Amino acid sequence: MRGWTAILCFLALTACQREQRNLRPSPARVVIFNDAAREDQIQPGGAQSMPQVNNPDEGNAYDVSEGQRLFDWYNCSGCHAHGGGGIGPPLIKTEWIYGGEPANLFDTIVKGRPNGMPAWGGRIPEYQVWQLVTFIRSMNHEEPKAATPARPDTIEQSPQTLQNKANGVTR
Amino acid sequence: MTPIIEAPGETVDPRAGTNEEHRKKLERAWSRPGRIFGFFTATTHTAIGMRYIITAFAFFLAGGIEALLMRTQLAFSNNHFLSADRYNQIFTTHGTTMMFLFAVPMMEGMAVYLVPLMLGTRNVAFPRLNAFGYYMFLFGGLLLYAGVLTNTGPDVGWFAYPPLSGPQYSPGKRVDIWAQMITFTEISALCVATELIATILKMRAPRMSLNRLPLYCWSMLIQSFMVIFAMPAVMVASTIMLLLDRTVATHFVNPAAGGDPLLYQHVFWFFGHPEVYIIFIPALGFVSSIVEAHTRRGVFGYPAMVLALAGTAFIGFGLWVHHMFATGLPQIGESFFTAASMMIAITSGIQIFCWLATIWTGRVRMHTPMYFVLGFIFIFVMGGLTGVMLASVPLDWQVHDTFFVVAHFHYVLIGGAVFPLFGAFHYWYPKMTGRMMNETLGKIEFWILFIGFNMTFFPMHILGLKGMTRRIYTYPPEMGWDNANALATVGAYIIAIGGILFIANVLSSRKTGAPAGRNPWDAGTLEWAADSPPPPYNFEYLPVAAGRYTMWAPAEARAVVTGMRDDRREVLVTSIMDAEPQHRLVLPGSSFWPFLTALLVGGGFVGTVFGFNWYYPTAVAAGVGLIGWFWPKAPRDLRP
Amino acid sequence: MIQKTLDVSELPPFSVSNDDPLWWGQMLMGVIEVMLFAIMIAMYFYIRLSVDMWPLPGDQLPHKLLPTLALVPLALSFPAAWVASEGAKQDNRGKMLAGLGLNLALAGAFLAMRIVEWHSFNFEWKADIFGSVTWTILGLHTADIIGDMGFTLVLFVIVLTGKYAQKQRLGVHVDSIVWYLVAGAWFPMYVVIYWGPTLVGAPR
Amino acid sequence: MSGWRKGIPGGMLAAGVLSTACAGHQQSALDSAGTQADRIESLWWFFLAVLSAVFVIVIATLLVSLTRGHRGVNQEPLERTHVPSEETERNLGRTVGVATGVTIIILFVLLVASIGTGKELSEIGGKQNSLIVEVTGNQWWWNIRYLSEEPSEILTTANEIHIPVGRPVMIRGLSQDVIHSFWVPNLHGKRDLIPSRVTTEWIEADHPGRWRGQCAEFCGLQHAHMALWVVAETEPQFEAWRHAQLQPAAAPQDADTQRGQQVFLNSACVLCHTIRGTSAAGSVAPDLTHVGSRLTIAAGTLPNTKGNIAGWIADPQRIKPGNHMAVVPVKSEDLQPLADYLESLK
Repeated sequence: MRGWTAILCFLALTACQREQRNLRPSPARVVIFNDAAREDQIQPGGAQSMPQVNNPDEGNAYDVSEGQRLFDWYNCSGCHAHGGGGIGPPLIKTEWIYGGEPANLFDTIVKGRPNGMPAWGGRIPEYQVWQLVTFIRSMNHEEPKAATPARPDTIEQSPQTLQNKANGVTR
Repeated sequence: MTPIIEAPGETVDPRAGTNEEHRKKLERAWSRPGRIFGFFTATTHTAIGMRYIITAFAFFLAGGIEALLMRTQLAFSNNHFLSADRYNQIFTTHGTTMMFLFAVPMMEGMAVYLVPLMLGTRNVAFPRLNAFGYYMFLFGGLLLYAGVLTNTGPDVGWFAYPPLSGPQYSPGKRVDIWAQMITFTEISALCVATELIATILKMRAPRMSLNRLPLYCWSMLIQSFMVIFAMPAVMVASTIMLLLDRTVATHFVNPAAGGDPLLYQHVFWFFGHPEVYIIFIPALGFVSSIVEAHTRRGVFGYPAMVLALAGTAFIGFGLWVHHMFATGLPQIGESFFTAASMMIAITSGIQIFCWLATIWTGRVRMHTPMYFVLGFIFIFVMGGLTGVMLASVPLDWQVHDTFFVVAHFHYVLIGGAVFPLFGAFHYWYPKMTGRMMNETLGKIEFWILFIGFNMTFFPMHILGLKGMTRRIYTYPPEMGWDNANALATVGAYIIAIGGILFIANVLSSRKTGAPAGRNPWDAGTLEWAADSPPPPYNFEYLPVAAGRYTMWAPAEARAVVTGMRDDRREVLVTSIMDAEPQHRLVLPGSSFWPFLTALLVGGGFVGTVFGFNWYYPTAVAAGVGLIGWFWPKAPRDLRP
Repeated sequence: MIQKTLDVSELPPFSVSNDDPLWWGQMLMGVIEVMLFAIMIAMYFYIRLSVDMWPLPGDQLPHKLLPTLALVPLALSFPAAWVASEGAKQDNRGKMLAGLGLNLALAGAFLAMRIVEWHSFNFEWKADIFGSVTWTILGLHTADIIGDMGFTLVLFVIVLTGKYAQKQRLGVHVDSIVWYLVAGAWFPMYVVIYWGPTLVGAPR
Repeated sequence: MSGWRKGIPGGMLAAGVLSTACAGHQQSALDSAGTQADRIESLWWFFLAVLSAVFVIVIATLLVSLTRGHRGVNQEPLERTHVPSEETERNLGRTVGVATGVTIIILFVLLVASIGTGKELSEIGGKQNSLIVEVTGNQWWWNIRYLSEEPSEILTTANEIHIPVGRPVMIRGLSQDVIHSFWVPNLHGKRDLIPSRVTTEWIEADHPGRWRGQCAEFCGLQHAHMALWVVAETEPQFEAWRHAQLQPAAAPQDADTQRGQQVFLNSACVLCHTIRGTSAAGSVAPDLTHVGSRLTIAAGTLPNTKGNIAGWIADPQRIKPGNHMAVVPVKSEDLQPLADYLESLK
């Protein structure tokens, strides 16, 4: 009997962050933490210390997939395409204008940025912002592979294939 | 033709020494090493078969608990006993468990145990493959339940239709675990099918020509061929289409890139429909065996029975589309599949008629196994008739994916497979343990199960017609479904009581049951010639078949095989049609490699849930395991 | 008591032939493989018929030259496998070694040509359904070829070291059966993959 | 209404339990209200009658065979040899042969009946004057569009289909995400809605009424809460409804609903929902232009009352956990005006 209890405890511990599904997100509230991320940290003068803000959805498969849906629903792809960029800057990259940490991305979505990025704070709930942040990070392989869907149900081809097709050549 | 002669003296085979010495030598040759390490080296079919049976029964209990949870949730409208997410995981796990971890492995396990005994041989043709198959099944089941207990249980139904099960709509590893669990159980089923076919075709007792093969062995032969043709399809569906889409972004089920969700359905049901017959054809074999022993005559119409079995298997591959009538296929195709689906009623009908004819002219003894057979006929005929309704396209449009279908397939699968299985447990229990089960308790079990079953599932027919769809976790009160659901839930608990009584009977009879002796039912087939329970070598002298029912043949017509060596694991290989002895065959002994290989391959497969690259080390590990498995220990010359 | 007996002590304790249950087992494993490929081919045509253009826009048909040339070593490997299996039946070590060795070399050549050929594809398996189904069929078959080559290699080593007896000879015999099925299955798949798009529907 | 239904003695088999489950006829295959469902129901009673008879005969034979006592049939020889006499076997063979023949005939009759009904069903519809309704399955609601040659006549609504009695309606099935199945049992059988495919089905109500339908293919978390209503009306009523639905949303009439509109337009609602006549033009959630006129909200989950609307907005994830309606930050004092406004959108 003790053996079984031990096994069950062990299994409960291994019930990992990736598989949790929070279907009742905390009541809708919007927190714009003003100092969470600063634009000037990538400006001359170097980064200032910033309060540590953790992404509550880090590594969670359900939130990545919700973020993917919201990215479409809120028409983020209208400007950013499927991460490749268009009117807005591409989201698959290594260089971020306003910082690529979860807190920076959260700040960017909530406050908006010059040249067209609208402020979503106060319009969409905080938990959805985090889901979007998580999805955007997953596009850059910054979320665990096991939590990231291999592909969406759309035509999405790798840059290499697109290039091959465009050139019409055979390697 | 090897002639049958009379033994020269007192002992059957002077070369073997006295019977006592002979038994001792056989015992030494066929026993596995003791203790814990030795446990994992077992390769005798009785040991492996018993493990299959016990493991599959444990999964049956798990599936039963899931069923009770579901029934509790559905007992009345707007119930909040289970959340939607939990309910979806539970019904998927219930279906998956019952199909892949209970029904098929249980049938395989019974066959692994019984077929070599019925054929009068000492083991299956590939004993180590047999052990490997068992461990793969066990690991697959553990993988699924590890997922369930860590909130990673699959939640897309046991059929896992894409796009719902695809990468976009099923985040996390829930579906991957399901898909890879299928691979485990498929490998296990294919191992058993392969070795059963080879055993039945090549290792029958001398003179057991094909037209003397017991009907149960026929049913397993046919079922094994079905496994071989059907299981690759589900591997294509789950392991290739679904898992590759989910892990390496192929587009098999992605409609936007030319893939087709309906293609998955076609491939899945090309497996899924024969799967039903894979479960239920062995049960027909149980029924024939029980009916023969309890009417004290051979089943009427043996050739018709065999042809009907084969026909069922053949037609079974031609009617998968009746699971897809609602997808809007061309009408002409639908008519064809309606006709094919109805044809299956002809072959099933023939078997029912033959059993009725057997009972009509036999001398019926009403023991518990016979009760279960009669219950089977009652329930299965009703399930078959609702099946005829489902074959009709217009009716199917109304009742498809409703509780009517739930009722139908529980009538067919519980009535058609579980009732015969319980009959078979009662029937072969004395062979497996050496003791009889309690008859009174057995009959009480039967009545409780029978009443509980009908109480649970009959109302579901009406619920389905009244519009209750499948796989819903709750329903509003104004639908008028409350009463029938409440009745079904009560019935489910009654079934549970029956199950508990059965377990109590099994456990208590092991100690208190009356000693059975070799042939307590006075049955005709060869498994009753072995001791109860059978020693690891089954028979001290391999029997020679004397007609379809050797045990009913007069003593002067029976014979045994002599000249087999008893210091190594020898069996006899006979010809396919007439079972003339061709050569002796030395089977491998106990081995740790099947377990080790299964561990390596299984571990690798678990890895592939998380990434495709795990296939490479898995392949290497499988290679290492197989080389170790087959590497010659010493240059063995097989002297005669 | 008088007991009737059937004496089998004169029968041999092994048989390197199609009478052995192992031959049946391998044959059935082969049937499973062939069934898998048959379903893949059925899938290929199902998908082909459900789209207007094949291959899908942007994809180029695989070149036919190299895979066609690769059929030559593959076809030659059949007699090699046959020599090995005859050698096994006759207990002729030289014949077994020659057959197995030749089989390995030819299969290796075939495999090398196939891997070279992969570099000429302009489509990935994650490009679209054409890429997915083509790569999957090739991948599955390649896995089978490699698997059986491993099997053959192990037997070759066993026969070379002389650590073999009837069981291993039987292994050589059934290895040939597996090879016939695995290599033979390639021919219809070759037609489907390389000629199918040209023969069925308009070529582009 | 079918003649068969009256001809069969109460559906012998079903009678007992039917009585316990007789409430609720608004979603039932046994209470047909349309031409198609009627045909299927007739076929059903025919099958039930024939197959019930078969069942009774088989079980009766089984019981008789058990009670025969097995006296007449060469008891002693059977005991000794386990083989009945040849004559017995011959007679049995003949009986089994006849039974098999009868089975084949019965199945053939059923097959013909089934295919005949299928053919009839495929021939109904396609008539002049028909209506085309496009139903798009979404996780977990139905988008409804009435198609028309005239772009101005195209009408969008959700989770509720109004149809004129006696006019054939083509349901054009699409799916936005996973496979769903459109099923209104009182009118017709089900038809799957499959992404990247178009499926069609004809329905035709033969009397006015309201029937419930439900998604019949498992489509994920809230599959249980994906219902819709079909309202069959007389032609004039239907035309009036259609005309009203084509209008843009009613402007708010009082301060309270005006405030509600402001709340709606200034919150996340507009990202997903459309209210024609306002700036709200989201396209991924149900069109709310005339939400107040519908019978239910949240795809048949709740009756359409002001309280339910407010409760739904305040915490949709409690009512339908996991659904795609965001938990939108609405201040508690704004909730009542918002619900008032939505309710006013008749």
